[in-house]
Amino acid sequence: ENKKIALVVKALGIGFFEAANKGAQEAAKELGDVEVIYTGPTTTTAEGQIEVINSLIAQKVDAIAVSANDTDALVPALKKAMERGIKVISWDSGVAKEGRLMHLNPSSSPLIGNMIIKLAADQLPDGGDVAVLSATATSTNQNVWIEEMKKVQGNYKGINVVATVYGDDLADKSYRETQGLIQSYPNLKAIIAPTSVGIVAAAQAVEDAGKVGQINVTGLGLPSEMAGHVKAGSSKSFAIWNPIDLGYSATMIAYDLIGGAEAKPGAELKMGRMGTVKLDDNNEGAMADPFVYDAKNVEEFAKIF
Amino acid sequence: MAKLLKNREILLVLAIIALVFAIALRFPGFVAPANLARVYNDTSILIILALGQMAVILTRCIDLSMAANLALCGMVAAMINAAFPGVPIPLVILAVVALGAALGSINGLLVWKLDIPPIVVTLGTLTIFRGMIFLLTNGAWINAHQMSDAFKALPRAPLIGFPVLSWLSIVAIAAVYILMTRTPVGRAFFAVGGNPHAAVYTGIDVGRTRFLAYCLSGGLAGLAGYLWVSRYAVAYVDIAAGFELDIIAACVIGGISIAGGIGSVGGAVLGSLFLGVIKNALPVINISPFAQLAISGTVIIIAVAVNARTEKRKGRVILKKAEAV
Amino acid sequence: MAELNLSPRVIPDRLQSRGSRALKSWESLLLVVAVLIFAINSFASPYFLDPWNLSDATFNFTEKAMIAFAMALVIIAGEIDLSVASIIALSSTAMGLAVTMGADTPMLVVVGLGTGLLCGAVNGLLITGLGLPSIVVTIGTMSLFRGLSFIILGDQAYTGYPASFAYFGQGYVWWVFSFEFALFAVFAVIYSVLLHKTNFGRAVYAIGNNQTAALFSGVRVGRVKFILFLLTGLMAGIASICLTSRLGSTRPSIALGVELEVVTMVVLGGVSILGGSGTIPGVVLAAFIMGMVTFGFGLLNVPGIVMSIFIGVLLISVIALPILWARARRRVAH
Amino acid sequence: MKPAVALEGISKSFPGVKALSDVSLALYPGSVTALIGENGAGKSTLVKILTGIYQPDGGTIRVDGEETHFPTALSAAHAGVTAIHQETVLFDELSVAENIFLGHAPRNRFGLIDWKKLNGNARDLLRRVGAEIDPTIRLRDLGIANKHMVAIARALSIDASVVIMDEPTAALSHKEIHELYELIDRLKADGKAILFISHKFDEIFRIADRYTVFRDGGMVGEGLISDVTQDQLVKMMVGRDVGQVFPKVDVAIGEPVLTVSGYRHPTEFEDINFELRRGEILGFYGLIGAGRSEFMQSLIGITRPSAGAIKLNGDVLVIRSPAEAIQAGIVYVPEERGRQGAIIGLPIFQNVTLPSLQKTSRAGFLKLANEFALAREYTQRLDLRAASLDQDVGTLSGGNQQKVVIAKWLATQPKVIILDEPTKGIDIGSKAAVHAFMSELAGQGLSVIMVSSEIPEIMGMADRVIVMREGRIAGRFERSELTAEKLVRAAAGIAEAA
Ligand SMILES: Nc1ncnc2c1ncn2[C@@H]1O[C@H](COP(=O)(O)OP(=O)(O)OP(=O)(O)O)[C@@H](O)[C@H]1O
Ligand SMILES: Nc1ncnc2c1ncn2[C@@H]1O[C@H](COP(=O)(O)OP(=O)(O)OP(=O)(O)O)[C@@H](O)[C@H]1O
Ligand SMILES: [Mg+2]
Ligand SMILES: [Mg+2]
Repeated sequence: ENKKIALVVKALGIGFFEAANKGAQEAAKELGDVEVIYTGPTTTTAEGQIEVINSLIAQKVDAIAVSANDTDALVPALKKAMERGIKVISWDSGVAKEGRLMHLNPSSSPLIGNMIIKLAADQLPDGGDVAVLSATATSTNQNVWIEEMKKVQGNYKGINVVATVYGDDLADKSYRETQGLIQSYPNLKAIIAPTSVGIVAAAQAVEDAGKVGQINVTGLGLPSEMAGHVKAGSSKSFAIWNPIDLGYSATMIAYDLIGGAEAKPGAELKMGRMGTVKLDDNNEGAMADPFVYDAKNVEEFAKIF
Repeated sequence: MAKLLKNREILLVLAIIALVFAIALRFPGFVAPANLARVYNDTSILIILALGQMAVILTRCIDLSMAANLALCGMVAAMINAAFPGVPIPLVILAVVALGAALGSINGLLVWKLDIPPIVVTLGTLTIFRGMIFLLTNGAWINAHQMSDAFKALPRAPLIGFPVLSWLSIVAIAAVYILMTRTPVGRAFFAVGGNPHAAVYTGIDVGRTRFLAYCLSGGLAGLAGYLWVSRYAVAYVDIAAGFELDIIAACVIGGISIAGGIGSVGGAVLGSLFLGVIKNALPVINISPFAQLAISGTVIIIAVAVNARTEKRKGRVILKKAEAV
Repeated sequence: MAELNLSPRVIPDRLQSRGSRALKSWESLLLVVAVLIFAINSFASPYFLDPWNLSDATFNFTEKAMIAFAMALVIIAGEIDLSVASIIALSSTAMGLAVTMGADTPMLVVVGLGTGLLCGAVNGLLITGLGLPSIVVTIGTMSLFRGLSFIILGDQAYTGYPASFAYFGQGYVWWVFSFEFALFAVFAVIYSVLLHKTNFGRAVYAIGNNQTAALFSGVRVGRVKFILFLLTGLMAGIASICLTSRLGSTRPSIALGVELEVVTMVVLGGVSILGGSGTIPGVVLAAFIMGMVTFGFGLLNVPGIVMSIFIGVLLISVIALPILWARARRRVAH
Repeated sequence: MKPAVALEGISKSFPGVKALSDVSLALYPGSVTALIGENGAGKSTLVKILTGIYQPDGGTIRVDGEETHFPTALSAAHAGVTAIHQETVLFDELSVAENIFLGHAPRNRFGLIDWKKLNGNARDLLRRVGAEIDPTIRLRDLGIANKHMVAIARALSIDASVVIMDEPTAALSHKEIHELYELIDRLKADGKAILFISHKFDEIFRIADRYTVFRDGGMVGEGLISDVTQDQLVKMMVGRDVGQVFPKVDVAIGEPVLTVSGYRHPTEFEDINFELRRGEILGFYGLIGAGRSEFMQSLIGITRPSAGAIKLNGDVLVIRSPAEAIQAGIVYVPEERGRQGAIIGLPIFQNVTLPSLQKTSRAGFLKLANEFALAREYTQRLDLRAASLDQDVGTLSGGNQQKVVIAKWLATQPKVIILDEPTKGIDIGSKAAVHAFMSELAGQGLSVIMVSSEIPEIMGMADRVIVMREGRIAGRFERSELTAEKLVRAAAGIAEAA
């Protein structure tokens, strides 16, 4: 009998999650007795994810690995799943502690927070104004990263964060918000967009405004979506962890838990070729460092994800 | 000029001017001609869509599927371009305009031949069109690097000082204006919405007129689909999600009566510009992003209230004495 | 008198018996559809016919259906309320705010219902007081109400609802019957009686068919409409309590897009979007149909958007088929 | 003589009704044919078939001897058939000129509408029908009579050989009616074939050359007007003798019931004072647009007066809504049946009981048996023709709808009833029934206000008459001193001949 592991994503059709699914399928093949159910709502809403989770509970899957649209709202549904014997973990975007056995961070939030501001600062030896273009005001991970970024801001002399705006992960809104930033801050030197939708829109807006070379767009993005903008020069570099590895690792951890491993502070869970993850006091663990892409390597990765 | 614009429209023009100057007080750069041109350019797509919605609303119908139609056509345009980068862009545009009109004609046919209420039809096709994008692509995105440079460049290309996008919307305004004021079909839109019963007696085919209005709104949505996708250089299932409400709001602010029969091209354009100015201004005058939604809601409510006031029947005056006053 | 009415004609009360009319009604068509979907679901997935699974599935529609009952009345009266989802958000935000100020569960219920009623009153005043078209007003308040919760909450979330508050969205009355489902059933009965058995319900139909004539006939049109918007506000408040309790947290984006699903449910239930006709049993059936479709597709892991295509097609075809059928029959008859 | 249009064996059914069965009708150039029949006899249905709005189930239409079909209103117009319909079917939001030319507007050489020419042509046409209206103003700014003149101008904007008029004078007053007669004479002289539908016999005998009578969807007689008398026509129409149309009985008039003093409104009316006594029928006469309906509606709380007081049986009353008026025992039967009276979409019995639900229900819950009983009683007394009480009022003919509307307010058992044009558009048999009922009610002590623009009705039924002109009372007459001339003079504001 195959073990059923559900990979629940924020929304179907997002390149990042499609890549994670690739990794999950790779893990399933490697494990042999696992069937991965790749599912999620069509729009990034908590209610949509709850409906999906309810139908997974009904199907009596063995494990659910979820990237949550809302930290808290999924908790009751996931608790119910755990009561019915389903192993629940979160990955990428976490749920509150009561709603899962463990959470797999793609990387550690402090590392990411530091990375995004460092990417901007590296291009600005003399400092200057930078602005943040985030996703929705409610997305968990962006908010944590921005918080972490602000903690280490002091380490980068002359870097001045002038604004944080929200593009809601909508291309047109992000575009317009970027236009607004360019307007309001004539001395803007960099835009940090820690979201794969936002960074693309921001780069496009910078190109359309004729500001290539003056404003550098950086943050977190997918190589395939950013390759064109790196080539156009609107983005010098950006970072992302490898989503394939993330999907792979989440599946492996879920399998380990089904097999009887226990998720408790200090425990080490197996992640196949990615090694192991060590859980902290919050039952959270980090997979790996974010990886930086620039003109030298982006083309190569654009073919993969 | 005064003859061209009705009372309500003059009011709107004044409101827009006041708004622009209020913004300029906090951010002087906003009134720079280049910036105003940019705001217009940013509003062009909304204007094109509002023109189509206006025609539909005039016939006492509504098209909730416009944004979904836009998304589907935009996706198809992107797919054509990604698969056959060699196809000339005007041909791509022609194809999606035709596709949009065809999708609009589905709405039109259901309303015409089966007499299903428009709001139900377009509520249904709204989900169906979006779903079709998902079925076409399996949810995958089409990104900038998959589109040809020519595809992305067209709306931005400058032409006598303005981007082609702006010019396209100006052409659309002129064409729809002539259609509405100088052709029998355009007048039929007003007649059908003003009094569908009487339209039958006048020899106007009510269903067919509505069908044509839906074809127009569909075709314009198709055009907007290409423009949207090429401008933002990305296509996915959810582009312009919820935009149908902006389009309707623009029409309502522009004084187009939701009950049909009353409205004008000027109103649709001004209503769109009003929304466009607000949308563009909020980020630059540093209003909390969280307040934007509440502000646009309030604006819509004020706009209908004001419109209702100016539309309010003066009342038939019977007393001779009162007439003189 | 007598000599004038030489041949007073006796007009029968009814030509068709109530039974034969019920048989030809929309509701019986929906019932057939519902039974079909139930049968197909039972075949398609081994997990469908499980009491607990079916019970879980009811959460797909109970909250929306409760709003749909009030919405049905609003639509029958010829109006519409598109702001219900935003009222849910604002009520939920108000409850979250109350929690931070130390409110207990009964207080939270009062706050949730109160906010709903208040929003309903705002809609009602704008629509009946100023005489504005409801579709536009509620598009406006839809942005306004949700916008207010964004202003209050920003990027924060309210959590930390008291444990006893969880009962409304997660509690069970008896065996597999959840509190929400029981509430749904009770409201189904209340609204059926209100619409079909009372003077108020008759007034709603009269307004929907001819508002001016209803006014001349002594129907207090403004008051009835105002009450209807209060009711949708109240039901949205109740739905908000259930949903907030079920999620255990509040964010301003809660219940996004629910208004279209509610309207779809009402229309699928046979309520004429133009006003003047429709029944509550129809809406109840439509709620079950939509819930079962969502759940059935979910069990097969079909993406939500495919379900919405299905609902879209269902919506149009359920309305179109009887029309086509009648046409075909007329053609045969000729 | 060859008919301009001939209908042969035309049939038309609606679900549950056979509106026309095997009727034939011929219209001759230069001649006016009157089409008469009870409400629901099928007259308007025939008009709609002749103008391409309805398709007949069977039968043929011949124009100038050639068989034709009219699939749309446009094709009938092209074949030279034009009509003034029973309802004014125009567009409030469009200009007068466009209303006249919609669908056949003059175009320039690019195929675009030529507005200048359009306005010019409209001005000429309006002058021809004798209406001084600026063609560029919006239709909604016109009074009801002028709107009807626009409808007439529209009918004449099509160069037609056949002109149909379905109750054209129902919405017109004295002056316009005379202009219309002259217009018909001119059309006749031009060789047009005219079909004229009316319930008013004086009109028919004034202008018609031939007549055709319909009963229950079939043709029961035709011939030359000069060969028949009114009584013969009525008998053909109704199938029996009608008796008196104005069965006025003398009732002992009692004490004042309703006292209105100092009623005024900033723009609609002022200085309205009168008393209404028990058992009295008080007529309100005036030209259309004199402000009678506006004033009556302010009595029941539709519009708010700016000053004035009402006393009912000596007690001061404040009425803010029709509901309060009904509760107090004052009811108003409105003139616009379609908009204010009938609730199309609801069955007959629910229409009748709507204002009386308090009485038929218990604690706010409906009691259907009571409703049917009440509806049955009142509809039978008014001789309603319907298949069942559960039938949608929308499927009734205009006249029968009017009966349902009257029944609706009578069923509330009021103290004062205001009837606004109660017999507008209803046939002579029904008229007699309504009048008889009115008399009977007065006899039982009810007080009646009857607003009417028909002089015979006012003279036949009223105990006292108040004439209104331009929002003011322009004359008061006792029954004994009533003459048609006095009424017309007061209403038009022409000084009494010295
Ligand atoms: N659209 C319709 N649907 C159903 N029945 C109709 C329709 N139109 C007319 N009828 C029915 O057809 C019959 C003839 O109606 P029609 O309007 O022709 O009468 P009419 O002679 O013009 O009466 P009136 O003097 O009241 O205007 C009536 O019984 C009426 O109820
Ligand atoms: N300009 C107009 N626009 C719309 N409706 C009008 C207009 N003029 C008259 N009417 C209609 O005619 C009715 C006339 O009512 P009003 O009180 O002014 O006059 P009246 O003396 O009652 O004349 P009538 O013989 O028409 O009843 C109004 O209720 C309205 O329905
Ligand atoms: Mg008629
Ligand atoms: Mg009147």
